[in-house]
Amino acid sequence: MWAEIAVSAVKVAVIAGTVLTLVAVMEWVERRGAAFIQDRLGPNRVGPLGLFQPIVDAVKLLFKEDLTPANVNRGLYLLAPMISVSVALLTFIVIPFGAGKDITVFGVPLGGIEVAPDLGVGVLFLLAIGSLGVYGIVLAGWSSNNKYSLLGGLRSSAQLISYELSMTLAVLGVLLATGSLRLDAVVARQGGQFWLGVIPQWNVVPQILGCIVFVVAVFAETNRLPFDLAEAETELVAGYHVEYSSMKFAAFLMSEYMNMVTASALIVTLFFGGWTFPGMGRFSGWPLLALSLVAFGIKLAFFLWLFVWVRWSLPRFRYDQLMRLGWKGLLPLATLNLVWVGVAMAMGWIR
Amino acid sequence: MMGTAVFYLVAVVGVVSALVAVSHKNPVVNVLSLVVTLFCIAVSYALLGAEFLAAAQILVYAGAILVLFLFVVMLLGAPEEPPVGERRPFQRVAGLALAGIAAAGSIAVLAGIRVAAPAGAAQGTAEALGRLLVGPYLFAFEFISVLLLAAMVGALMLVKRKH
Amino acid sequence: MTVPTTHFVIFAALLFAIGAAGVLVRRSGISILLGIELMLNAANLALVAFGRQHGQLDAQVFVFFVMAVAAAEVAVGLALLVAIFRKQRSIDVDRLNVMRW
Amino acid sequence: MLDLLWLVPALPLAGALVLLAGGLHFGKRTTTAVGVGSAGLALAAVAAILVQYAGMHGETVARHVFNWISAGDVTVDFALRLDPLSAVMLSFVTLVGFVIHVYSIGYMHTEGDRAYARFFAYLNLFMFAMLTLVLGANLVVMFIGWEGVGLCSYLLIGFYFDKEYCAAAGIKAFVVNRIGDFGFLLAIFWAFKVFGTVDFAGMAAALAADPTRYAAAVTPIALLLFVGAVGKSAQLPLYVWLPDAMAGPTPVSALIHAATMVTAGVYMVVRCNFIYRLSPTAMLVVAAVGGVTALFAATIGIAQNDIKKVLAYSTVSQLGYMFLAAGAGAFAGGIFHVFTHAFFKACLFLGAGSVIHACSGEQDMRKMGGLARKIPVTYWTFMVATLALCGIPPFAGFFSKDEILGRVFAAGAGNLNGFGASYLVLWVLGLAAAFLTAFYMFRAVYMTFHGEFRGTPEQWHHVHESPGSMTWPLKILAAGSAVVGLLGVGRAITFGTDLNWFENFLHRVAPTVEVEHAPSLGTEWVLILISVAVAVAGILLARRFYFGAEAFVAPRRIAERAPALYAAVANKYYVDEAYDRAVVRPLGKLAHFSWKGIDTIAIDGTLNASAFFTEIAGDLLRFLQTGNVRNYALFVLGGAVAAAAWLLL
Repeated sequence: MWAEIAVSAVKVAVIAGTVLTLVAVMEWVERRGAAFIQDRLGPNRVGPLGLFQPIVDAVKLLFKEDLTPANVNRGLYLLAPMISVSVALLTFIVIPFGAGKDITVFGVPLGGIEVAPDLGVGVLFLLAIGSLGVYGIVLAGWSSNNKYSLLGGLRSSAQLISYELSMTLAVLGVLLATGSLRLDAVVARQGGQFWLGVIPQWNVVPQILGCIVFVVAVFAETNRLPFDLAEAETELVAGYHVEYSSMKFAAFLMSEYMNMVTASALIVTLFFGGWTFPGMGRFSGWPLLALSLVAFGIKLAFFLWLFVWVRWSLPRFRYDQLMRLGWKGLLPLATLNLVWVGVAMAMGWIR
Repeated sequence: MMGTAVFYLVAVVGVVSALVAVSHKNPVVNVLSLVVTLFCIAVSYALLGAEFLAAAQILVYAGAILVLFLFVVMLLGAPEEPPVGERRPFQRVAGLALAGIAAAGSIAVLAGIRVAAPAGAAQGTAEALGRLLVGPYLFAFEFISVLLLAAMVGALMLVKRKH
Repeated sequence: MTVPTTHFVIFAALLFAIGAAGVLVRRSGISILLGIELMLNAANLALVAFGRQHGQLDAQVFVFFVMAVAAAEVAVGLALLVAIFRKQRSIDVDRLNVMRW
Repeated sequence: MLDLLWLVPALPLAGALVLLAGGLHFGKRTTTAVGVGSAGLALAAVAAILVQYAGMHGETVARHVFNWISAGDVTVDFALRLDPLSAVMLSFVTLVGFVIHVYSIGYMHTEGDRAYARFFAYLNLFMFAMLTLVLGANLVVMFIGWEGVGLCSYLLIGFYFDKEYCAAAGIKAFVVNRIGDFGFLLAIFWAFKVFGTVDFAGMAAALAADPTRYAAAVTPIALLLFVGAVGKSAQLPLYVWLPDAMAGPTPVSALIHAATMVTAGVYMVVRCNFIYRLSPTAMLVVAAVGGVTALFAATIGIAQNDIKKVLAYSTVSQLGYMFLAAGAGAFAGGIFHVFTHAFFKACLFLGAGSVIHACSGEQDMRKMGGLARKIPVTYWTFMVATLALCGIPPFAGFFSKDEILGRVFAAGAGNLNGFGASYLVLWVLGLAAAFLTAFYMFRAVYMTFHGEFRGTPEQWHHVHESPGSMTWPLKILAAGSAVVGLLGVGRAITFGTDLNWFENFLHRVAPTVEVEHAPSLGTEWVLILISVAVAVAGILLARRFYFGAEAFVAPRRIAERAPALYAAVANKYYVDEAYDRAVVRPLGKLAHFSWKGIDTIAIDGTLNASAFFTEIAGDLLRFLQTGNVRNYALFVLGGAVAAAAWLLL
């Protein structure tokens, strides 16, 4: 009992620490990446290559005046960023990061290194918690008592609900192929075997449609360009967080980056084999764990970079275009994918 | 042991937030309090072994239905009730009295009942529920899809602006 | 030791009564819909509790259906409210008596 | 190939659906390709199936297509059944049907594109319905086809629906058929109640297992089935629709009269022979209705002047023969006559169509004459078919008709079921009908093809032989009329050697009821000679009356001497008028009364009264309707709490 609690606590600490560090790194990556794409230098003064820039930013935000505007709804105004960060953090607990299946620490099996390995509803939990993220934005938008932020909140609530459908449908395709709601089962199914000896049996191959839908929907769910209509600087100044400053503003920023990490981790886990890597059958125990973590990290890094890349490459959608894409583009595609998976499974084309 | 403590905690929180949800003047607060109550109910589901329902409860109610409420509240500019002009004081009194009678009566009746320990065992996993849904309840399940479609079309027709 | 079924049911009964009170007392259409949601959820909770009492899953299936119906109901209800609000700039149900004899 | 049995009805259905869906936009070429093509494919499928089936020694092949009705104890499958009986039916239904399709290309080419497409759509639908009827493995599937041919006959008879008499004829056919169908439907219900199944195999097995148990039920079921057959096969008293059905285009008449529709009744009786053979009463009724109809229709036939009407009454009469055979226990004999009749009657109708075509639409034989010179192909094919119909050896009709008369006589002489005297009377009726048949058919031949032309010179100038698409079917059918009789050569003719392939083939599903004392070979030869002699006598009488210098003299004299009799025969014994007075008009009055008396006063009055009281009640109760949602909710919750309290306390 105590050993379990201790192991869980360590897991939580390690994962939360990693994620928060990643947030800081991503901030740097984003700014340097933007500069790279736009052919300029970006922050390069603090530390080697400007690597310490996030630390400086954090210090600056911490020491700025924590301003609360006069006519806001104070309780909700405070609650909104908290909800955003909590939800973003909570979603990590079911994602398997590495192969600890034959390792026990103090009699506690490590499994997939998830925080909550026994949660039978797995992905469903993730979707459920993820669907709460919208409250942070909507409440921030409403409680700020500012028409720009209200518009941002309104937009994001409609946007998130719309894209959640396609996202869930895309996930369903994977779950249908897996036959389980658990993410470690999803990963296990994709590992170890190959088509034609070279193509790993990742879900992305048979379900390329679902993968595309999922990636696009996840961009919308994280409010990233080209779907960042909730902030839309050029139209709404800064959208839902226009009235926020200091650490409360930082909370929204952090939650956005954490959501990016979650989203990337999910893409990797659902469609790109999670922590599996070719040739992993030759390893076991701690080396396997280390290699699997590395594999996961590389895949994760790619998709994190994709987020940055897309952000600085594509212009923002107009709102009606966004809705049209969601309902008339992604939703039918996701349904098609689901039907295809069902038929393929019934026919035995996918095992 | 821990489950018991959790239940009484969520019960108290759930009832209190439900009271806030129906009594507070601000509609946004109403909705948010109801989210809390529904969360408490989800936890109760989990305690009752219905883990799929618990997740679905959050996903459907907190994640979709109440967001829709919030959306409408904001769309309508969070209209508060007019402070004056209650033309039916009788309604308020009778309503409260009836609800009170219902609550008190059911507590009084239920508290006096002694039931055997629950049979338990049946775990509400997604698989078990799914087998029921596409097995004996297939017709209802299909029918629900028709209902949802009808509701969707109906809602669209209601709010569609005539050009 | 598990929590007895009666306690769950009492919890549900309380929530139901509160929801009913909300429906009866509030004049804002949104609050009334919220009250209805609360009542539905209370009924759901009671269903699940009784289902566990009998060791059956059917109750949970019903709850699932109730959720779906509730979603449909909310969609239509809120659409009605929006339509009503557009018409008379208010969602006070006491003012909705044009259909009276 | 047998697994593709469903293709046989499905192909014409597909053709019909394509034509109904796209017929408005098709040209004649496309329509022909689809309409005739689907019939041709069906014929090819049947040919392939029959070739395979020929090696199976008459086994019954049942093919389940899909579960159709499943409600409680009632399960009805859409199942098809191929056995010798349906195989025989299939062979000529598709062959004659296809030939008529081909013939229609020429006959209907003057129609507009739309009417042309509509016509072929109906024809295909007709084929589908008839094939379903033939192949159905149970009464209900058979009933689909049964109703289907009824519907199609309505559509086709009323094809020129802008002409009032065509529309009326269509409606008449439909309504009269409905009367029979009602009997059929009741029979199905009754059979289901008694046997618990409507499957032919199932019913036969139940009857074979325990005949006494169902003894009480077989007679009413058999009689109700026969009511259906009487309607569909135009027997007394429901024959009246068939002569009127001439209003349709001639290929339709041929299709309805020769191959399909009217033979359905005979087919059904034979199909259900396992029921009939257990009910002597029903057998006698079938035979009596058939025999009386045969003579009755033949007497009407002698005084008709419309060439198609003559053929129509001849059909009624020949159908009577078929029922006479079935009623005498010669089920295979009845079907054999159906088979041969299909060829010569189709040939006669198409020949009549060719004549009408040649005479620019003229149907009255009094305005024809001498056509043999101008349209020799039509004349010779018509002649062959006529000889077949009259029962002149060695043409097809001789074998089948002789078989029937022989069996009826045997039934009488052998005292079948104790009704020997009745069967002997029926035999005499049959002989008389054979005499009249020969008479009126040669009357038609002489009036049409011999003597001088009695129409206008302009018409005479216009007379021409029909195109190949019309004459080739005639030749094929004439050849069939000449030779198909050899399939069922009676035992007596071959001096006891069993060469009757047809009867042996059908023996498994429709065995002939044998009488105890079969007539001797000598007796049978005497019978054959009698029937041939009777036919020849009829021909000679017709020659005396309508050929040569004294043509038409004798008939006119008879008509002058007995004007009442002549008028009665020429006006078809006033049956239509009698029906009009006895059935149609009282029904009209009843309908009028239902409208004015019952509907307007009683029903509307009750409704208005209830509406009135509802209104008063509403006026009083509306004070409860405050229009306030919360108020309603309060009432609801109050009621719920009260109900709960009442339940608990």
